Amino acid sequence: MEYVIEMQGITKIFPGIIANDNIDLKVRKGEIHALLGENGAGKSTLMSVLFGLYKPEKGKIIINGEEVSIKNPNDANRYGIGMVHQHFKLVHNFTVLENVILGVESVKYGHLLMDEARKKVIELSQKYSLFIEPDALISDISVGMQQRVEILKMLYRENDLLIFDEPTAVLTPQEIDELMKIMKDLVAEGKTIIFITHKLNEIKAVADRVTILRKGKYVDTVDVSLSSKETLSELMVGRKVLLEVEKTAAQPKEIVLEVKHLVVKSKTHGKNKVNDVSFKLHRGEILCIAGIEGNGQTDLVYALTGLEKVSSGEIIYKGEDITHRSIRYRNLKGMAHIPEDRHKHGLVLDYNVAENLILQDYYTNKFQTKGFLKFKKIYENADELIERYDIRSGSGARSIARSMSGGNQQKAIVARELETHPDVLIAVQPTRGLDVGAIEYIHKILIEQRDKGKAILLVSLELSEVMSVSDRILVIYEGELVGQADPAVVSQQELGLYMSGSKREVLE
Amino acid sequence: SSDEPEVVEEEKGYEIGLVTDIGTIDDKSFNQGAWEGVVAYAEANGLTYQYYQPAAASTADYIEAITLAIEGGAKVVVTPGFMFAGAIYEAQTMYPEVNFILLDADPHTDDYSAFKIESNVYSIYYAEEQSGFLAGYAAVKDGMTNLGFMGGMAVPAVVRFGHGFVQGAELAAVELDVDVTIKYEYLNDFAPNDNHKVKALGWYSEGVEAIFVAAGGAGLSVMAAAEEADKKVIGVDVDQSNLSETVITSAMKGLTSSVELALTDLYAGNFKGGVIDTLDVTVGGVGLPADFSRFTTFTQADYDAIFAKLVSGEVVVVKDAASVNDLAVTKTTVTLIGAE
Amino acid sequence: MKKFILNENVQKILASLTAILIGFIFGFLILLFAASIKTQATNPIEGFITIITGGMRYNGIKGFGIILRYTTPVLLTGLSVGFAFKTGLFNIGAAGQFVMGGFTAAYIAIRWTFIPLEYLWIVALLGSIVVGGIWGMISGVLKAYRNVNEVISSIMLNYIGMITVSNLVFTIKDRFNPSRSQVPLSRIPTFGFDKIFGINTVDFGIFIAIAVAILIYVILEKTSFGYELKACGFNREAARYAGINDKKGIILSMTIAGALSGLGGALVYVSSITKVFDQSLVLQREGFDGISVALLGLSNPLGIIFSSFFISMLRNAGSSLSRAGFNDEVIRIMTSTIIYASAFSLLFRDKIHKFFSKKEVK
Amino acid sequence: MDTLLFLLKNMFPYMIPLTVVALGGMFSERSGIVNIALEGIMVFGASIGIFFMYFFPDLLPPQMMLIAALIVALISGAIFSLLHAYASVNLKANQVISGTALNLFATSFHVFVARIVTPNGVEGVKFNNVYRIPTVPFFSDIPILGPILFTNTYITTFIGFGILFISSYVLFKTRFGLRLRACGEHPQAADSVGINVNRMRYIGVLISGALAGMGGLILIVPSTVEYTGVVSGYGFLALAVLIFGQWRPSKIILAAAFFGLMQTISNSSGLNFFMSLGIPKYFYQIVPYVATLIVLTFTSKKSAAPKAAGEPYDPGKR
Ligand SMILES: Nc1ncnc2c1ncn2[C@@H]1O[C@H](COP(=O)(O)OP(=O)(O)OP(=O)(O)O)[C@@H](O)[C@H]1O
Ligand SMILES: Nc1ncnc2c1ncn2[C@@H]1O[C@H](COP(=O)(O)OP(=O)(O)OP(=O)(O)O)[C@@H](O)[C@H]1O
Ligand SMILES: [Mg+2]
Ligand SMILES: [Mg+2]
Repeated sequence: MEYVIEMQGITKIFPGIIANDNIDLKVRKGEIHALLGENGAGKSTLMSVLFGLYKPEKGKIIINGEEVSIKNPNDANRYGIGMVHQHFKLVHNFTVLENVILGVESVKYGHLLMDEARKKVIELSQKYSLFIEPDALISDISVGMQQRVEILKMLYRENDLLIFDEPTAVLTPQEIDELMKIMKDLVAEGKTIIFITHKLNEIKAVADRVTILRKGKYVDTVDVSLSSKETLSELMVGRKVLLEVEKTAAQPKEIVLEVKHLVVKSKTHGKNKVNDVSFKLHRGEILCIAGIEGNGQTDLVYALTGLEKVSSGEIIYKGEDITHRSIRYRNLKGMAHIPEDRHKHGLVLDYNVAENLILQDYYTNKFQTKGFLKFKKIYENADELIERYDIRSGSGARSIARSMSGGNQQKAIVARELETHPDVLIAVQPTRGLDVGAIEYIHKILIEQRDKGKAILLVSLELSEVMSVSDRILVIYEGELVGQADPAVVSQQELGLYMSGSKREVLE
Repeated sequence: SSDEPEVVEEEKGYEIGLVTDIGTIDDKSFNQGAWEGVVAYAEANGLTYQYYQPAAASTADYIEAITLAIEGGAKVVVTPGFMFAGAIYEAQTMYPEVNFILLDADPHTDDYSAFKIESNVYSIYYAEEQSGFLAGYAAVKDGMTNLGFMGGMAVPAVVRFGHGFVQGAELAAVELDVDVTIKYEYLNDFAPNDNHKVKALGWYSEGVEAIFVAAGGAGLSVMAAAEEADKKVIGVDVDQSNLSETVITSAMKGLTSSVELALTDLYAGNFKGGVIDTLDVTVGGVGLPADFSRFTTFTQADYDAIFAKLVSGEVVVVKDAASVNDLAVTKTTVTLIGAE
Repeated sequence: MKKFILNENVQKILASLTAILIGFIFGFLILLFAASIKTQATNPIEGFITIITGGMRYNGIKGFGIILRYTTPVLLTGLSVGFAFKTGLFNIGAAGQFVMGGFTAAYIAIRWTFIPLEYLWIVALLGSIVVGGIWGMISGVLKAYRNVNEVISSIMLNYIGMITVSNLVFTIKDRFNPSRSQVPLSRIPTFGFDKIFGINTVDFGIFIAIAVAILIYVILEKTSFGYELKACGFNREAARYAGINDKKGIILSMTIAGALSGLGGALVYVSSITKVFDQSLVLQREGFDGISVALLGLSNPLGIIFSSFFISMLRNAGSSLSRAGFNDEVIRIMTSTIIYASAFSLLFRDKIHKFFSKKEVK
Repeated sequence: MDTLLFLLKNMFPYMIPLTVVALGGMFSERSGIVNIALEGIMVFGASIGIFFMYFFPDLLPPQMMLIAALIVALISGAIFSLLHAYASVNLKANQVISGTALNLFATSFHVFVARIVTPNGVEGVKFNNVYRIPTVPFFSDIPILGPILFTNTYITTFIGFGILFISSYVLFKTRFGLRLRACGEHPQAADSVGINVNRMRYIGVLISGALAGMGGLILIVPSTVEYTGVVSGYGFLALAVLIFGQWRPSKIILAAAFFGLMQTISNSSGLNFFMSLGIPKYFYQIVPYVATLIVLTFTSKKSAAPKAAGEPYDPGKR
């Protein structure tokens, strides 16, 4: 059998952890090869080795039968390897066009020939139906469009092996479908794709074969068509996983949070980011705000948690108007928040795990007396949470947050927020980037909390999550609530209609 | 622990020490003038010499530097500048066997509560007001009526230069019956830079014909301005005519020669210990350089005449006015920019 | 032993010592070089001894006192810069805060005669803290509310402070006799140090400075307040998310940094020595020395206690170097070499680590 | 009117060196390296340039000589800045460290050498200042611009403008500029498309060294005939101008002009017009700094600082 890429016995060691332990990976020409594994299993590390970002301690890389050494991304490019990183590598204040051509510019005596490049890029984007605006700044475009830019970058370089590291975690269902189609087109064109994802549906939908890693070690490579989702997840986690969420019907109690005619004005353009939103959240229910990214969810959450100023309207929490209260006040009153952007808000990346785990209650008597931190308590707390939430990292409580894999960072945040024992938990994309095992766990916790009489406001782009976890769904479109649904009866299609603005109903 | 260093001192060391005030040894001003006197005398007589820079501008640091010089073998220490008054006040009794030459000051406590001069200290003052007077007189006599004065900082010696300058201009103005204006400002800086140049250019652009600049190295920037504006400069302390063609004359004070002379006296056994001298025109301590070629009408003869009047006391220059605005002038308008 | 050396803090210290060693070697080479071309009598060996004894070769125990005196203000400006670093800010404005604080203290100690003399110096110190704090706070407020880069605002405030003091000097001088400086009526007690080290050396100020350093250490590392400030420094958004008032954090950080520098000024101008203000428009060196001190001390308050002492040792050595026929620029070249060599710290630590962990494996 | 002309003319000696040095800083920061060593590099470049003039006073006709000295300053500034590049790029050190070290080193280096080479062992090194161009035929007669730009001028003024235009062209219209900016914004992104981040950063720092070295000499030459190894904080002011100018050439020149104008006003308190206003000198003295702060207060809301400036490049970091 002919392999485009063979990685043999790759070992990569980080201080305190063997991220890749003698891993093999064989990819056939023209296939979509999925890479599956829990958070921290070593997928990103393996791909970074292939892309020349890390130098492995051991192992070799064989391309088209020849052993090669890939010391940097430049080498990788030379061998036709391109990579879409989960955290996009795009220069935020450059235009789309500039980002696409960066590194392979057309020039005459060093002078940039932008018109020529623009023509080429537009041609490419039409050929693969990757719609872009060449002159828009990256910071102004949606995540979906950013991803298209990343794909265009690879195509513009005429790469043949394309690596996608968790490309779908940030996309809307529509965008995911679109991406799946693009991937299939690319393979049809003769490209080869390595595809990292935690979503078994996606693997089933597009991948030909899948390689599974567990805790840094190679487990197996199997044909997707021959394996069920259950076997895959079992291979990955090493035990049986519940893919369907088990839950009883909700028993909503009194209203704990009520939003009345909430408006958040935009600073840049005339349209309101959140426009006249009203809803009620009861104890003992999981209310989900569904919608396509960029429709005001972020600002709605910021307004509820106090990160952004409200222009008009009211937020009534436990009978009290907290519209203009501080973030701290809301926290103290029992509001917790799993933020959308874990690097921006969720963590102080330069603090260690223990320090991050007290970010919400360092000032309480649990962790300080008379202004002095109780370090013994802080580390005890960390050890306990690490144990309970299975947060994996190089040096336990003392690992710097920056060094943890994305999934484990997320677990740390979830652990911290739940430990404040909130009355209302606002969870934005709580399982983004998590493996199925971790997702299972978090979903279980959310339902547990609900059953204890807490109220949960879930904001998710993930339709399957929305459908399986929530008790009630509100759909947000262009800053307004346009539909209300019961997950037990509504179909994904119908939700999709609300989300895309094709259908709307008048609420209450 | 004190034995060892002493051995070293016996073997060598520097016999004449100078401790610099703020600023460096080549400040174009009192440090440099005094230092050149030390060098001249020491070189001529085969003596060792060294200068010491205090770590900071405080009485404690000055005393420390003086101590260092003495432990380094100095038998005589020269301290230029009025800032040393407090340090010498203490050092004179701490080191009775060492001689001190204190310039621009006499020893007193920092708070001016006690004045005392011991027999191992010779204090030298200069009559800068007479020197400035001569410069101002010459400039107006030479036909200039629009003048400027830039002082480095309002320290006593500089203030005296400026006040003398105004009075000299006034006398000439009265004699010629012309009206004279003088822009008058302290730079609060002794280093050359663009700010001073721009300031001077501004003055020149509004008609100032010559600026008397008593501000060490900052004078270089004023000279650069004068070259650009095609105007004149009056130098200070030493004959500065070699620095620029624009320097018509310089209000000199005999720093170098007086230090040299004091050292000569000392080694000849005639040290003027306990004496506070003011070197003025009568002893040739201050004056203008002998070259008058850069003036248009002012001549050596004019100079000699006015110089004689100063010597004889026919003309008296006030040196301790509280402010330049307190000087009694009628034909001269002084515009003080900022505070004095 | 191995465990000891593999400890991160120990490695940091070893790396700093290596940097100092390199600086000394370089300094010695410069002395040799200078000696080989200078005409006047020089003695490089003696010069070198002067340097490594911090000049105490000449002034012995008194020298030690003098070094402590130099240490006092730069310990505080170093703390000021280091504290700001720790909270994610670059306080390049120590010079301005120092001069404003110092002047305030001098003014109070000269003019506020209505306060009993035995308390006057304390009030003067408090005054310097307030005014230095305000000077730092301006940068903080501009940063927090108007997003003005603190580097540029503190550069501007350095000049404004310098000019302001130059103009205010007349308020503590006899206007009609510009030479007549006035000296503090009440000073920081010498605490008997003058008996040990001689007059004009160190006073109680050094204890104040060390106590403040320990206080800052405790605040930064042990308190929830320090936790908040550092969080603001590392990730302002995350701090906000956690309910910390990030604006307040930034303002407080700069205010504390300013107060530290301001107090540094007071410890000079109300000390047992007489240093008087003049009108000269020159930025005070203690402000910029603070940057060196903070860097050498790795911004750690305890490290800064040592680095400030070390820098002051060199300063004392510098002024004594004339005895060996050299000038103090040799010291400054050396200091810059040491600071530069501390940029190798990561590399040294790596080497030390590798060297010892290899041994451990065997 | 005369006063206005005077102010406009005399802002150039401030504006030109500040522009040149700030542009230098811009290249460095745009590549991701904060350069607080600008002050030291100015001192160093000016020092070597002046030593060159000192040792070879009559090597070339005046204007050629000045250009030669500027080139010497440029090269020495670039070489000196290598130290900063090495520490910041190869050693991944805190960029303030080497910056501070260089600042400290430069002045002492000048003094050290000056004491050795000058006859009396002093710090001040004299040079023959013959570089002023009193008038430029024809150009000097142009109304307004003539007196402002072409009388009593220095070629450095025109060199400064030349550098401005070249800088903005290079930064925005060339491959090099695009890549340099990418390194300062998102080095991981630049690296992933095969740009050698370290090399770009070296080049950025080298350009800053070259321009700062030359800027030092541009600052010193018109203002004195003797150099003592200080540039009076102009390196830090250039840093301020860089920030004020939002890291863009077009705004840097405006910021430098604004600061230069304010500085000129500050030193014009003795002019009749300003005297007639009756404002105390103190206010003139602080005007450049206070005005800058005020303007910044209203223009800083959006910071344009290169995102990655100041952080050592670490390929593994997200
Ligand atoms: N540069 C590094 N330094 C230290 N540890 C690292 C580094 N990079 C990765 N690791 C560790 O190596 C392990 C594997 O990480 P990797 O990012 O490859 O996981 P992953 O499979 O991509 O996980 P996820 O699904 O969360 O993205 C993790 O435990 C991580 O903490
Ligand atoms: N500075 C660092 N120190 C240690 N480890 C790091 C550092 N930066 C990144 N890493 C590790 O490098 C790995 C690769 O990063 P990458 O950006 O591919 O993230 P990822 O794990 O896929 O992230 P996510 O789970 O958020 O999608 C991460 O797993 C992370 O643990
Ligand atoms: Mg990963
Ligand atoms: Mg991941």
